[in-house]
Amino acid sequence: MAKLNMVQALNLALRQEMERDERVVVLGEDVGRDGGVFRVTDGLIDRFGEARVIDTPLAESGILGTAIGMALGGLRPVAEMQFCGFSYLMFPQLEGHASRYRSRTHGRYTVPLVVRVPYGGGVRALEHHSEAPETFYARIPGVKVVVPSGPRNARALLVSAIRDPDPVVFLEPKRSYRAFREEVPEEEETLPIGRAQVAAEGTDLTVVSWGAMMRPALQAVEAVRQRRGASLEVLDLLTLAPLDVGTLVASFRKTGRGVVVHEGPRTLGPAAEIIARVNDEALSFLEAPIRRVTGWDVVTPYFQREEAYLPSAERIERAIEETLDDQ
Amino acid sequence: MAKLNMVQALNLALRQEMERDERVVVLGEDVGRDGGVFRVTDGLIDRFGEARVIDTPLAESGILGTAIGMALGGLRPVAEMQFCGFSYLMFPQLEGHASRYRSRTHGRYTVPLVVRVPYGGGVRALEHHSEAPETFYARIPGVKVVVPSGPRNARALLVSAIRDPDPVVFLEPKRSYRAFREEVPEEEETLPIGRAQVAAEGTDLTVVSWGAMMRPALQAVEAVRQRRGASLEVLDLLTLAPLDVGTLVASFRKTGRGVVVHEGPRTLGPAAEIIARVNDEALSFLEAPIRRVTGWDVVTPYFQREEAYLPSAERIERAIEETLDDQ
Amino acid sequence: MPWTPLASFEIKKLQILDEHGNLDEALEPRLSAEQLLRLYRVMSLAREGDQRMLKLQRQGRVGTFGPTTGQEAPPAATALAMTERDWFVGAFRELSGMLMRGVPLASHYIFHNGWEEGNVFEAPRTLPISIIVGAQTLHAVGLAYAAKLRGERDTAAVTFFGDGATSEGDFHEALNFAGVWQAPVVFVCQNNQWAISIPRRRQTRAETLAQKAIAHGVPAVQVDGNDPLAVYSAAKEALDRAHGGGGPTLIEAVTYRLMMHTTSDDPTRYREEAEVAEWWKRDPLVRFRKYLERKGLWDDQRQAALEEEIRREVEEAVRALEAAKGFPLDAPFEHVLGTRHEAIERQRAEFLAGRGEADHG
Amino acid sequence: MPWTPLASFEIKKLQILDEHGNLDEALEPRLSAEQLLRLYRVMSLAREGDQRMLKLQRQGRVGTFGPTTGQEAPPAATALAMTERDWFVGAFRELSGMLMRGVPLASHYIFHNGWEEGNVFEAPRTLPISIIVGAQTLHAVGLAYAAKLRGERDTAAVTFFGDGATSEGDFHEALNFAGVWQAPVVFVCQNNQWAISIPRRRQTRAETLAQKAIAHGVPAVQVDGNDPLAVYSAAKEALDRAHGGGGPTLIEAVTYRLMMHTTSDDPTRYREEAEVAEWWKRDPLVRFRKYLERKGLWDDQRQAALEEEIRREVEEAVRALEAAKGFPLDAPFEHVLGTRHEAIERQRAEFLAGRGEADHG
Ligand SMILES: Cc1ncc(C[n+]2csc(CCOP(=O)(O)OP(=O)(O)O)c2C)c(N)n1
Ligand SMILES: Cc1ncc(C[n+]2csc(CCOP(=O)(O)OP(=O)(O)O)c2C)c(N)n1
Ligand SMILES: [Mg+2]
Ligand SMILES: [Mg+2]
Repeated sequence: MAKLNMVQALNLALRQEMERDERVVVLGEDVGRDGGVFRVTDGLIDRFGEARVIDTPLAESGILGTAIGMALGGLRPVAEMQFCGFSYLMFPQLEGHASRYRSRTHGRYTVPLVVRVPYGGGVRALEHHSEAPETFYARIPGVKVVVPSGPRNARALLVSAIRDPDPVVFLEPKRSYRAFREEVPEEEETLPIGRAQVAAEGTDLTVVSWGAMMRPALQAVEAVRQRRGASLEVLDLLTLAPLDVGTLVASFRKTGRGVVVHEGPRTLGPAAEIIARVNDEALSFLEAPIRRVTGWDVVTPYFQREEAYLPSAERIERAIEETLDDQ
Repeated sequence: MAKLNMVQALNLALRQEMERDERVVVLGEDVGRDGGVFRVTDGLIDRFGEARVIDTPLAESGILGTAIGMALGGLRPVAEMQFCGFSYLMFPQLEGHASRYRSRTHGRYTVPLVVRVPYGGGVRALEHHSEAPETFYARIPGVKVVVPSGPRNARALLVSAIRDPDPVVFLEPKRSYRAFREEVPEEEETLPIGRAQVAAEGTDLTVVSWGAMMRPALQAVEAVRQRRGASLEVLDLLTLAPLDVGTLVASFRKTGRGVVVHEGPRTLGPAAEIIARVNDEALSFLEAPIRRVTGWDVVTPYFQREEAYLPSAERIERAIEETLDDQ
Repeated sequence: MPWTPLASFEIKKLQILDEHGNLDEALEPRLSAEQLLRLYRVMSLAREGDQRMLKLQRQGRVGTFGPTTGQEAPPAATALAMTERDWFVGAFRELSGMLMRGVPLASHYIFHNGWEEGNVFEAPRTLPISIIVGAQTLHAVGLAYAAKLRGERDTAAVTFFGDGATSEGDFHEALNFAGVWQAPVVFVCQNNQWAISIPRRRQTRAETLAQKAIAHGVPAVQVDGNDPLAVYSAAKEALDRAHGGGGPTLIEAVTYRLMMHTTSDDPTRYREEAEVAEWWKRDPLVRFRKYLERKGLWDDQRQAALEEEIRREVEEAVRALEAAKGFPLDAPFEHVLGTRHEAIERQRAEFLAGRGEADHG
Repeated sequence: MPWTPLASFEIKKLQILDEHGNLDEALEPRLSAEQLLRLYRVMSLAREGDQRMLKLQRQGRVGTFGPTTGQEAPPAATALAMTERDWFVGAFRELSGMLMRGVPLASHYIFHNGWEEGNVFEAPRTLPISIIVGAQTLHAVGLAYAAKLRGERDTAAVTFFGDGATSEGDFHEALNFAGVWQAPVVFVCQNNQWAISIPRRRQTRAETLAQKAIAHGVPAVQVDGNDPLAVYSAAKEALDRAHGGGGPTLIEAVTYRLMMHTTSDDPTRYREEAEVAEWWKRDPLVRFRKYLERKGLWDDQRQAALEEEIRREVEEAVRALEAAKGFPLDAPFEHVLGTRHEAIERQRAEFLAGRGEADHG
């Protein structure tokens, strides 16, 4: 098994799926000759040609809108938005059409496509390059939202997303692109969309996170575990829509305490929905308010202030401690 | 005092603000000669001329993008999106610029504007005409979201929104446009943005809603009150962003039980954030899970199925009863 | 050398059959009698189906809709030039074209009566009505790209939209992608002079809508949209070019919306009756009937027979509309995703339980 | 009559000073020595400030940025033609124009070092850098509309954007609104041949970018963007038209991005060094210097003095950059809304408390 970083793992998934299924095409700004600004599509154009690895004009609505047409026409497009902050330009096509052809025609026409979106902070980028837009996409019925947290699950989830019959927004935590490597098998691997993973089992408190925040979350968990021997459960959501309510609720019923960690603003972030689901089905098990360690309700600051604003292992640690200490 | 419906009340607000402040301009599709497809801008063009009541080309991003420029240039634009389902086309301009000029320039440039959006279901309309997009807008830091529930508060809130220094998304529940009339004084009235109203006081349970859902909510409350003499508090949020957390939390601390009602899908709807705020600050007061009476996590159905999918007084009633009965 | 001419462009207009029925024989397309009669029949059915629907709407038997009366030629004549392998990607004012493609009139009624079931029809490669102005043009470009990639030389995508749609960014992105990709797309603009209350001249400063294609290096032509022969010829030429690998074309079909924008609209607020009356004189049906008569293909008797036939067909559609009810209420849960998920299924159960109780209570 | 020519269009190109320094005297704009020297000085400062910034970036002293080397003429010469009453609405490759407007080089550095504080400068009616490609063009149209409504005849809005931006829907919506409103806007496209890795010919099938204005009934011209005199003349003419109530103009300035797209980019992946070398020969600074020399306004001595002066100015900007730190961490809470709200203030308090603890712990 090769040790790959997330960029390489995603590239592997694309390459293998394009080899396996000639309906798979890749399109977006600079995905061809340049190999994508993060190099996720590196080398694909040489292997599969310009017709299947499409350098598009600079227009995000155009990219998703034509990808919808390609999907209706029997292809399996994988579109790239160059950065999260520009992905909103494709929102109307996603909400208005990609998410609706199936329901509009009761399944006669469907739109199996993937929109890859590098997202989140931590790479000292310009304005609009560091947003965490999970809510905007997870709130659209008819759309699936997937967020890998490491090279291996990134590869497996991207394969599943490409084969999925529905439009999938695939959020790639860009801070994790090259942060670490994992063994990724050359042989095919998939992971089910709509299922969370228990990254660590525990009984005292549940930490829920996904994407790039999994690493500080796990660090914080380790620190608290060492310091006070607490038994901490950690969930890696992997899919934000549809939510794996079963796994979430089961964990909170067991632990009765929790911390949810995400980068985007607190108001209407995914943590709110998680808390609401626990309220629905496990309120009587709760021993303390679930804490939210999230971005703040401010415009994403430029990079000098970014680290101060992103959830850190320290903030998570503190929230875990406070939640454990709550009477 | 004249008895006005909401359309007339909004028209009064626009007329008076345009008279009072020549910086106020109205723009959008069909807002001029036609007076808007709902007639909210009726007669304004005759009074204020084509230069201040602007029939634009058919382009929503263009409407908001130019409104941003007008606001930067010292005007106070009130833009109309013809229907909620088309408002997403202005989302990138709202998220990327209207919400950000202030923070981007630390207040040197600001964007005081209003985007009026007729929203919600119940008028037997075509696809894309009945959505409830609160979350998408309330989730954007730097944007205020206001939702009136009746003619009088609609007029007062629209006046406040026009005078507000920030971009305000003003969601008009179109089902309430002509549903009922209220006394609306000719003299100026405003209402503070960011404050909820206690529509009825009570101690057993809190019902939270806004917009068109206030009426079935109040009906349901009345029915339950009559049937079992329960003391029910009702909050009309009026502003969805920034949320009036103080009023919300105070009410839940008092009642310990609640039902939140809204039209949009359940997942990541405003009810989730309300529940999360209660979790943050009033969890120990909660005697039962807060119930959500909301739209479902499906694509808004065409109008034959619409009534079955919208929260009804019966559904709200049942949720109140169940929540009161919860042990 | 300092002021160098770089590029020049011209937009031309095509008319073959004028409003008095005069024909330019040199340009007359070679259509068989069967094709001509089919075109006339479909346009007539669209007209009658549309007018009947207006009554249905006033009786509350269907919801809001946008009448197509007066605009029968561009969609129908274009669809006549298409094959089953071509994609039909319309907006919301292409009833005649959808009928030509084989969409049942009843489906149109059922759709406008608020049932998604009205979108489930067998007509080949024909997408349902698209409400968001301009958005569908991009889908056509994607469909065309897919066909080209797969080497389906017989397939093009034809997309329709209004004069107002040419102001939306999506329309320009579609033209531009089609130009760069040399995708087999035919863009048909139904310039009916109005976008609700906004007249054509306030929609854009451009003298023609055809010239919008110049921005994207795409050939374009304006045609008399009430002349079915001109529309057919332009569409056929554009389709031949597309099938032959020659890329996209924009056709601006100049026509007129004789009725209100939709049944919720009151056009007397913003336009003169005199203008409408002027356009009634250019009615495509009258003109085309004269043409058929001169060719010896038509007479009063056949007209009477056709009217009777159409009346029956429309009545049948109305009956189908009345019969179309009682569809499963929980279909939105069934079709929101292509895979089953617990969270959705539990909501469906909650929904159904609630309906059950509500029905009893 | 069946094939009627409806409209025709021509796009012309303007060049006054060619790459060898040859001048077309008939077209030479009447600029004072002071204006010409200011233009040369600003362009030289932009070049040196840009090159210095590349080093700063490699040292980690500023973040990612898009170098402007080679594109000094279009923004600077356009800004020279503007007055303080005109609005400057740029994208992100207009350093020379911002300097001409009076934006301190230090602000540019501070902005690119990740501080919003870099956007807080006194330069009149000059908006900060706009990253979302194409979006700012609409703001310019709104600004122009506001000026027109208020009867400010001396005010136009000038907006800049790249070749890639012409593919975005917003750009077309902006041109169209400006056309319909006859708003006083000058659209300046810096066609630098590349949008990251996408060459101009794959961005659009159109032969020129100027012709995109034809879609919207807006006059347009192409100019040699490395010829400051041509840019100035075209901009002046467009501004005069705008101020005179004549509406918008599109100027396509043909230039070249001599460096990488941004400091994160590796252009060797997608373009030939030979092409870049070819464009270095058309360096606007070299050409303009020759012109000044021939006019007797410049010589080696003055050049040496200017270089020294600029070196000092750049050093000062670097010092200001180094000094720009320790800004209040909670500024984002201060500036998210223009009114105070409990929910926000409580988060601010939570944020500050957390920082305090973190600093101690
Ligand atoms: C994106 C969008 N904005 C607004 C509307 C509301 N609307 C429906 S049709 C219409 C006018 C369309 O004009 P045009 O494109 O000329 O088509 P026509 O109705 O004349 O056939 C408008 C504004 C819409 N459906 N979609
Ligand atoms: C809407 C949007 N999409 C994508 C990007 C990422 N991006 C930044 S610059 C750029 C290319 C711009 O090309 P062009 O308009 O020619 O300007 P240039 O960079 O050449 O000056 C891209 C794709 C962006 N900033 N905004
Ligand atoms: Mg029209
Ligand atoms: Mg460029």
